[in-house]
Amino acid sequence: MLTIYGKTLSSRLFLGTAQYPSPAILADAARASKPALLTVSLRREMAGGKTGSGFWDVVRELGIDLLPNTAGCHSAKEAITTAQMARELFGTDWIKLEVIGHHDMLQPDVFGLVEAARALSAEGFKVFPYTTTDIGVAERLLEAGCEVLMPWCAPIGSARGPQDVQALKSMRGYFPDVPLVVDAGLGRPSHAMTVLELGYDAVLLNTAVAGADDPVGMARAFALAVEAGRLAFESGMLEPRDMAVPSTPTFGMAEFS
Amino acid sequence: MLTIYGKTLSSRLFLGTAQYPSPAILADAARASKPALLTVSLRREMAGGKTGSGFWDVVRELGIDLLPNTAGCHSAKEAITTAQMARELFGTDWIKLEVIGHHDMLQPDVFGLVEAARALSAEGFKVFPYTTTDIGVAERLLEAGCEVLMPWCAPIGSARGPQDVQALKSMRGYFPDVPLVVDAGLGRPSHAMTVLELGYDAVLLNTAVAGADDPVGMARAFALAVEAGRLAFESGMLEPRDMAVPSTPTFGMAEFS
Amino acid sequence: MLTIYGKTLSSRLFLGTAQYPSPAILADAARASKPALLTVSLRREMAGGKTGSGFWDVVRELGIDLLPNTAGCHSAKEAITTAQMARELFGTDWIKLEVIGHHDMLQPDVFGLVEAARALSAEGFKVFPYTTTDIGVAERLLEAGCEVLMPWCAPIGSARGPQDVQALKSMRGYFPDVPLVVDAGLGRPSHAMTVLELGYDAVLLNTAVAGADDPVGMARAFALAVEAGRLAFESGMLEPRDMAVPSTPTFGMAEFS
Amino acid sequence: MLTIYGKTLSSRLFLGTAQYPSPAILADAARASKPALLTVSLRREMAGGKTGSGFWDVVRELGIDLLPNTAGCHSAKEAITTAQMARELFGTDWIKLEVIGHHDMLQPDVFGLVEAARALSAEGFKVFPYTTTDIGVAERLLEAGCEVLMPWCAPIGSARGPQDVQALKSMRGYFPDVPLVVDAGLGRPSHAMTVLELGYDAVLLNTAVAGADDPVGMARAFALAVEAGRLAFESGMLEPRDMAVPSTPTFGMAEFS
Amino acid sequence: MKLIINGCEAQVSATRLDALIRELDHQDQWVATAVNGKMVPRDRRVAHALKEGDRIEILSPMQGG
Amino acid sequence: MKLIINGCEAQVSATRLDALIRELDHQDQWVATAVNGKMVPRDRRVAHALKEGDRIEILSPMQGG
Amino acid sequence: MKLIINGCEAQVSATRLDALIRELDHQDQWVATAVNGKMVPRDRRVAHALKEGDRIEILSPMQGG
Amino acid sequence: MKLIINGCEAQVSATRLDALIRELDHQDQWVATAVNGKMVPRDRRVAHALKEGDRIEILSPMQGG
Repeated sequence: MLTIYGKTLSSRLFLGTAQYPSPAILADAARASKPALLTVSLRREMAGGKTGSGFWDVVRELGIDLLPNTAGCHSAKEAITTAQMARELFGTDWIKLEVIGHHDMLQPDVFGLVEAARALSAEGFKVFPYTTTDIGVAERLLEAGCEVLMPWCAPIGSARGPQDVQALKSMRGYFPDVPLVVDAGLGRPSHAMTVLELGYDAVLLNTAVAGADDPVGMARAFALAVEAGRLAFESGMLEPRDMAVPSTPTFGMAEFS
Repeated sequence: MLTIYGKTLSSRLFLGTAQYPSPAILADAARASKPALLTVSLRREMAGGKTGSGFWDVVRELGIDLLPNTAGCHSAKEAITTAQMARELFGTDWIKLEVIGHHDMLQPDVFGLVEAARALSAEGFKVFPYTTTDIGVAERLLEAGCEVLMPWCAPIGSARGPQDVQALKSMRGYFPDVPLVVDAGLGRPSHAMTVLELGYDAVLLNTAVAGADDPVGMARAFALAVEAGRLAFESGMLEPRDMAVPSTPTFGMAEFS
Repeated sequence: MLTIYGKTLSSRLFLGTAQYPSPAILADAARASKPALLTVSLRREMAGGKTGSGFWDVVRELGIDLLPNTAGCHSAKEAITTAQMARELFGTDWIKLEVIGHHDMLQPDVFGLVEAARALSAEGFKVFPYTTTDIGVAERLLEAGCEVLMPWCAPIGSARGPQDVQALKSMRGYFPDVPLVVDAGLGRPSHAMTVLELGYDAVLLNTAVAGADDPVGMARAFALAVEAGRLAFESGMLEPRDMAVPSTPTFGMAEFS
Repeated sequence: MLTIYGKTLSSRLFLGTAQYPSPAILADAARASKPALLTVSLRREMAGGKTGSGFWDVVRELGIDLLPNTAGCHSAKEAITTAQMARELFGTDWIKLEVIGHHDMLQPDVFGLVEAARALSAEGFKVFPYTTTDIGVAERLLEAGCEVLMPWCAPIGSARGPQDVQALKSMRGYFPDVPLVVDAGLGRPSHAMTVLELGYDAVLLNTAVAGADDPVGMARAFALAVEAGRLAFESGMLEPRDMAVPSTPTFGMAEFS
Repeated sequence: MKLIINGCEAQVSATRLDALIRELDHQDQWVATAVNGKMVPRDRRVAHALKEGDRIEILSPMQGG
Repeated sequence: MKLIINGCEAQVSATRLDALIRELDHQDQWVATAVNGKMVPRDRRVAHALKEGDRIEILSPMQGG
Repeated sequence: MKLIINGCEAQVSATRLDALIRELDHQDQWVATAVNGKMVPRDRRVAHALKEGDRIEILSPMQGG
Repeated sequence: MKLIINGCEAQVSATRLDALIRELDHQDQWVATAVNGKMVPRDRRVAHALKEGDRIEILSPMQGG
């Protein structure tokens, strides 16, 4: 089982709550995939507490642990204040820390990220940093107090899947004991499975499920992929070979000539 | 459900029976993955019907439909005689037709393959041809009477996974209504999942399971991967995009400056 | 130097003559890249010998050896008659043999190809077969009398570059002494260079040059790429490594602490 | 022509001077490839000015501009002092700034890198920072005063070539007017050509040349590859297509049936 | 008194943050609040006096990825 | 006599292939010819008598890849 | 009589294929047989006379991929 | 006086950096120098007095990538 910040998680799938056709479909997708965590955010309240309250009622009914995020924050200061407000609003000190460098790539700003991670860890937050595969940045996040790392494998929402498998392998090899969660860039269940096979501990998804033709079916497919990927990792896969090797024994072949 | 030669199959996984540490582990792997078919072969009987009879008792007890192969045959003539003997021995007219061109690649010999497929179809066999992604060869196999095609995606036992995804896509696109089973070259459950996501109907595995550190766990992982891959295909996956796209809505962001 | 059918070629680039903005640009592209061979075809003569005669005058003036093709032929019979007419018209017994299986992929029909190669070789043609990386097909083409093989690396005009590097490596390794020319699928000079680095002897290009914004500059770029790729192959390249290795010596580092 | 820090460079190839079989072979490789810059370092002087003086005499005779590096420095402080000493010793204010995070990956430490780039730019150095494809880091390096960026494309000495082409494309697209030089990770001339085709301005090489069986031939191959890659970029390459497209016109095909 | 609430100018009668939340008909337990870029926890709203031109942020739960 | 020349019906007066080439104003040395799916070499055109309905192919050099 | 059974020379007394299977102590229903490269079905073994030097293949179920 | 030169203890007679360079038989123009982690430019060596235990770095050109 995967344990982060002393808490044992019920699965290796974290699911985002945005962009679903309806709150009901979000709820069905969550029931179909049983994620360990649901990510949520906070936004300006409009018109008397009615904004997205249908959404909020649905999420509370699901009874799944929440991981608030600081999505859209472009500075450490914004992210810190947003995290403080999220802690009160959602009643949890877990926070998915996003500090975004610039718009078109939604790439983590690693300087703002480390600064915010230090400040929030000092305030007792359990920080889940959205980061890159940069190992030097990862070391500073761990020094700052993070007990989990969430590298991207491709730009957010790009659905491209792992773009640099060597970099993912290096990060896994360099931090054998740190929970590593691939956050962002996954488009297909086979992408999620691939990173689990590499030994990553979990994945965080949103667009790939919410944007599918059938989000509920896709949520289930990802849940199975994550389970199978971990099982494959634990079962010891074959290494690729250059030459072909027969499966059926060649000993004892008949001769009909 | 997948239907081939008028028979509806119970799963999209076909499992080979060779190279397991023991017949007992083969049996456990089959129980853990519930394949629709088990592939078997025939070889020279040694010393009074004792050869591999432990194996044979185990396979019969499993009660799973058998798909005999002509593995190791290097000519149409050998393959035809082997198929005839397999039909009597295993009591089925289903045959996985392998005609191998040369040793080091275990590549199908497409000329011998088409010749043998014609002859065996004429004798009433239900031929499952082990072939390449060559579309012209595939057309001749269909003309010969085959109702399923089993292209490789990499050399047998190489465990490399899909080497030419474009060729697999082209074959799927060109034969939208023919059952296509990827046979040979799969090393990881994510490889199997990838071809199911491309719309392939099933996979045939052996080395990737039998050669795993834990064949039973790996068999289960492949079974889940195949199920999830089909579900993903049916649920309509996102297309990859070049630019990053935010999942969390940016509308209503707070301003703390 | 590369020798095919006893003739030593002046370069490792073969250039197609179709699809250029004008005959003059074709001529400039040929002068800029100095190909060993120019491919040409034959078509129905319209209106009194005027069809494409501007083209034909230009090609003759270039004084480069011609390699007529049988492009567009869908049967051995068509290809054989076309080759016979090409031999008379162009005064050469060299023929690029194309027998195309079906329209949308322009994939070689390996059955028609081998049949036509046998017939034409028997008539004294020097056959340059456009084929796939199928090694069994290649063996039959060599048996038929071919002394060169021209595998595709991707569909004609797709500009995708090598789609299955392992298959190209296997073919090169299996036929160490047969001239191998990659024909079709190259889009960028780096694609051509990659196959030369793998030990392929030459490339045949058309669309990638004729369809470039500046065909003359692109022709030159391909000529340099082919020269550099061969030089790299002969100079013995590094193998990729998993770990990083410093280039600057670490011995004798200063200490400023 | 490529201009960096107001100086127009004679080529798009920068060559390292380490790891050659002999100073004479280094000299021949440099003469064969005509690099715009040679990278050098400084180390503890042993035994009366004799250390590597054969090397130093050879490098001076070549008369090629030098780019000293701070290879092996693990902190901004070390890198700054090394740069100051290099400026005096080599008589140039150009410096290839390396601040390495940890040994086994030789990955840039982006925090130390930006700190050192700020300090050195303030002292009037012309900094060539060895960095990653992280766009936020790149923006800080430009703010610090850098007028060129040198991202890796794979770990130093790995010879793997571009590992994340999307990331390289994003960086090029995000900084259209900044000279971008790929430093580290290139193994084959086709790798260098690929990044030039993507619009990168130059490459810096060492191991791929010095470690080749024939460093002189390989140096020449890289020089041609860089020239051809730039020419291809400027000549407007075809985009890859999914479907096959004929090069030879199909209009006017004969009918022999 | 005139305030800037979630980026929009508004004329309100409330003089303390807790009163403002009520005046705007928000559910006290489902909003988080910040004044002039600093968070004001729920239990401090009652004590938090508002000044002309204060920039108020009132945030509530929303979908997130 | 009516022939099918390069896929199109045509009424011609020539009775032999070499005459047909001249009648169609083709350059003898820059065309290759086939009748009813079989090649007719240049030096045999003079001897090749045409029959009503013959399918004639007259091909010339063209761009190729 | 001397036969080549599964590639090895053997001296046997059986003169028909069904007898040979018994003589070799094989389980009749779990072997398939071929003589001189041609399959001999189970029900024809009794009628199949063996000749000096016949090449006999006796095959049984085996692992396969 | 005892110094640490390029990481090794050494007993020297020179009391200034320029003299040390000469005493060690280095070519003045092809070395760069640092004392206790700070660079000492060539033109300041003459004025730079050495102290017992100073850590001296004397660097020269070397291959680099």
